[in-house]
Amino acid sequence: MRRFFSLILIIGFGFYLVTVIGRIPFAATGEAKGSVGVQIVNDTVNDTGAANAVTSVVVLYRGFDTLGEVTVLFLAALGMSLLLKGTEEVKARVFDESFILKTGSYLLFPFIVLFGLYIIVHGHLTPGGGFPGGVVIATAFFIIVMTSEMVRLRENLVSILESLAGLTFIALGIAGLLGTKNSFLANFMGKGVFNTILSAGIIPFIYAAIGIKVGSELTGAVGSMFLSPFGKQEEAGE
Amino acid sequence: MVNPILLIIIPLATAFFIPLLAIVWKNGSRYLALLAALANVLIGIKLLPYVLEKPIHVTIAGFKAPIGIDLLAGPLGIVFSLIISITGFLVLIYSIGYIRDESINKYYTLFLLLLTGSTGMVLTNDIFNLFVFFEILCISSYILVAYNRDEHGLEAAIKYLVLGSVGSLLFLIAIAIIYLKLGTLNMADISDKFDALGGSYRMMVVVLILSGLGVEAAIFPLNSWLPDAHSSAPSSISALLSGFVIEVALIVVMKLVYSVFHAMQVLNALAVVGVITLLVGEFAAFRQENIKRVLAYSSIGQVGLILLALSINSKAGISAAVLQIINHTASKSILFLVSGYFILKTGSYRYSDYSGIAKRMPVSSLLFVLAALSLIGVPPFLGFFSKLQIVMAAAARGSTFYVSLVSLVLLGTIVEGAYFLRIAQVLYFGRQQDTDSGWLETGNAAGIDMESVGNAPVSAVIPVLLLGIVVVFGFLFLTNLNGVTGSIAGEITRALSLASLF
Amino acid sequence: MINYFFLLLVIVMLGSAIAIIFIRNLLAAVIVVTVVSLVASILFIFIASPDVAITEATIGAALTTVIFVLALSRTKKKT
Amino acid sequence: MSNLITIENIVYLASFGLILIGLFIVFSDKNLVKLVIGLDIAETGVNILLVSTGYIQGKTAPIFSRTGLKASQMVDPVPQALVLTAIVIGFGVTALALALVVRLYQKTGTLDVSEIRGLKW
Repeated sequence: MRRFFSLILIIGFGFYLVTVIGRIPFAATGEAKGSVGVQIVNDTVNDTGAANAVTSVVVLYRGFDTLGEVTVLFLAALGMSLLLKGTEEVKARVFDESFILKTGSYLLFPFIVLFGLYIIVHGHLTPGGGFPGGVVIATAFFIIVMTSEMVRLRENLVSILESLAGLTFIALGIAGLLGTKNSFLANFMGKGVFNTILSAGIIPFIYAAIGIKVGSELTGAVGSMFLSPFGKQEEAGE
Repeated sequence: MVNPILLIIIPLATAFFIPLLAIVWKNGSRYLALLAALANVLIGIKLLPYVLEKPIHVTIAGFKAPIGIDLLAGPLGIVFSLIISITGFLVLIYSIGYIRDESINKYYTLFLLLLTGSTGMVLTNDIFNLFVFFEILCISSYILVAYNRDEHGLEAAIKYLVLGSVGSLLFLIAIAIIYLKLGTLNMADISDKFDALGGSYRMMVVVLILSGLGVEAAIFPLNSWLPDAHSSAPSSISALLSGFVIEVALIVVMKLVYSVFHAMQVLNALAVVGVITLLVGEFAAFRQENIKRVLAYSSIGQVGLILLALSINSKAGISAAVLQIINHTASKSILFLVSGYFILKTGSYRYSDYSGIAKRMPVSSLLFVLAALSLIGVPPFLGFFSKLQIVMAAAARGSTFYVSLVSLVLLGTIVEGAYFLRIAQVLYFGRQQDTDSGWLETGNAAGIDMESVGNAPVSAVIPVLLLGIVVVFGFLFLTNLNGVTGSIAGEITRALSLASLF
Repeated sequence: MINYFFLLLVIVMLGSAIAIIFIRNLLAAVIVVTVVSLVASILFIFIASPDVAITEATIGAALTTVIFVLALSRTKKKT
Repeated sequence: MSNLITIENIVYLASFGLILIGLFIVFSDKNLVKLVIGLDIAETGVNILLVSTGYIQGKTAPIFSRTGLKASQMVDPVPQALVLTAIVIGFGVTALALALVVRLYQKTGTLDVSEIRGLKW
């Protein structure tokens, strides 16, 4: 019964969506309406000095959204650790770790972190950047936590990193507010040589902060889903 | 002049800073959060005179309006961020004594992010940025609803989360249509180009945004989450959720409908929906026994009234609605904050268990009754004047449509009066033997020392008293208030345009 | 020609999404969601958005699956 | 027939299909985890729709690393930035929803919506 009504509701909604949006021919619009995107893609190299226009939009043109977005992740991680705290007694690992698995994960760890950092610092040159890079770094930690009993994530450490990265983001923004452009998040540094790592002013720095923040937030969020993520620290902490 | 962006940045940075502070000073977040809210109040007061003359337009990252994100701090933005930060500040004072469990740092972080999200929603002038702040607001309220981690709270939070997420999906679809057709996200720019859009697209955008934000604004068919969510959150949080979260969502929706989408054709439908919301809320409240559910349903009723007033399509109506929002914020916060201590002291949610509590908690009970009277609309409280203005604004339209809606509102008011007076009667004249049958001895989970049963602690009474002053003596400042609400009404009814920003 | 390949991908994606309605085993459903996300990330590459594709693949496909699987392992009946 | 199979139509098919299937799962399924899965699928659909708003046929990604590319050959970067935001927000909501579900499961021992009193909507 419930399925039947849902089906009717969904078909109705779908019909409405298709009849209205389905008529918009999108693949050739863009220029015709003089959208902000066209202006941005024309000006981005001059304005920001970043080779990747998506990055310049994410970090500068719409950097305020990105600040909100890392806040959402921050909230999710916080909420998860609040909700799941002390839910289950500390349990043994899901599987017994073998020597090879442990050593292998230790060997892999620095490379995965390095790869994550590479993705982050090249965010303004190539696809990628803070979000995927942060995920990669978080993954490195999960591999260690999953395979090795000795390593425990310290919840405090994760949240310190998270806070510091968030405050760095805001501090860079406020520096723009105090600078000559007098606008939050304005690019107050020089643009540098186009298409090199230290180009594009504050973009690499903000993206690094985003990367660290996203990485630590995801570590915290997924970590609190693990059976015994933070070990005994959890009972003592807070 | 202060940059209005600080209104968003200060609570956000404080929220990020709290985990660091917690390491060196465990309870420091209490006072830090208070400071942040106080700073917002001061900035808001300082900015108010400026924005009443001319809205402040702030660009972010130094890019001009349609390209980058911008904020528009008009009378609406600043007055609402003042409402948010003042309520937040007072509830933070209340929380000092009320929130005593071990995760207080998380509580204050979430609290500040709730303030950030709602302040951002009223200040931003970019529709996707609005979506981001909407998400911050929603997610922090989902978590706060489940803060007690009991079964009710978790159920309510899941229900709220599912409805809210579906709402934000619809909102995103609307943004996609807007960007697809207009190529811009700036509200003023959208407003300039919107009328050139085909009728079906316009209707769809308005419908999607109304139903997306309508979940948070508790408009009638979308408000089934509200009674559960508001009644299972900690009382201090219920005060915020009922006090300004719904109103912020509502006023932002109406701002979009009026000044960005110019969708006057939906206003009549919205007025009807408002009256239905009101009647549903008031009649459901009448049947409840749990005091927090009574208050939550009463909030639905009030939101219906505010929605009706906002849909009258005249400056007088909107101005009256804003006055009613101020009254509702103050009164409903008092009611929730006081009932929080009723519940804590008696360990019971049923208001019939509170018989004669007025002898034990005279100040709180008195303020509870005064706030209830103001919500009903008894003179000379603020609520009387706001309801009077709403009725007058509806009558001024002169059509039978509005007159009949207003008569239904009066019916709702009678019901409202009935259940509030019933509670007041229990508080003051409840049967004496109930006190002897030992309701005072019933335990409570919060670990309050039962020896100290008496009036609520000072930290709880001060904010309630301050809010009480607004409700009781608000009418003395009616002309000032009307000036402010009038300029908000002016801002909402005027169509935004990009040219006027520079 | 590329369009037909594209269409095939979308059919696979929608097919897996519809399959979720009927799958009772939650773990299987989660794996099928990963298929949806991965196909979506291939789609993103086709419509010239590598940034989104990378993010969708890492967050949408990988991390979401991890978190679903962990959640499922916490909601198993205690034996 | 073949003029129907354009990238445009296929993208619409994908996004509308996912949105509708996802919402159908949300409204009809009784299992809380599947409800969250439904939200996730619908979000993916909306993301595809949003990305497609910036797509212009025959143009490349807006990255200037390769020399010789001109701005006029590139697609609109703004929707891509929006979708990055939307994906991350979607992940946050999904993770939080799962945390709530896990916690509720530990309180009530069930994932079935109809067995949980307060969730019958």
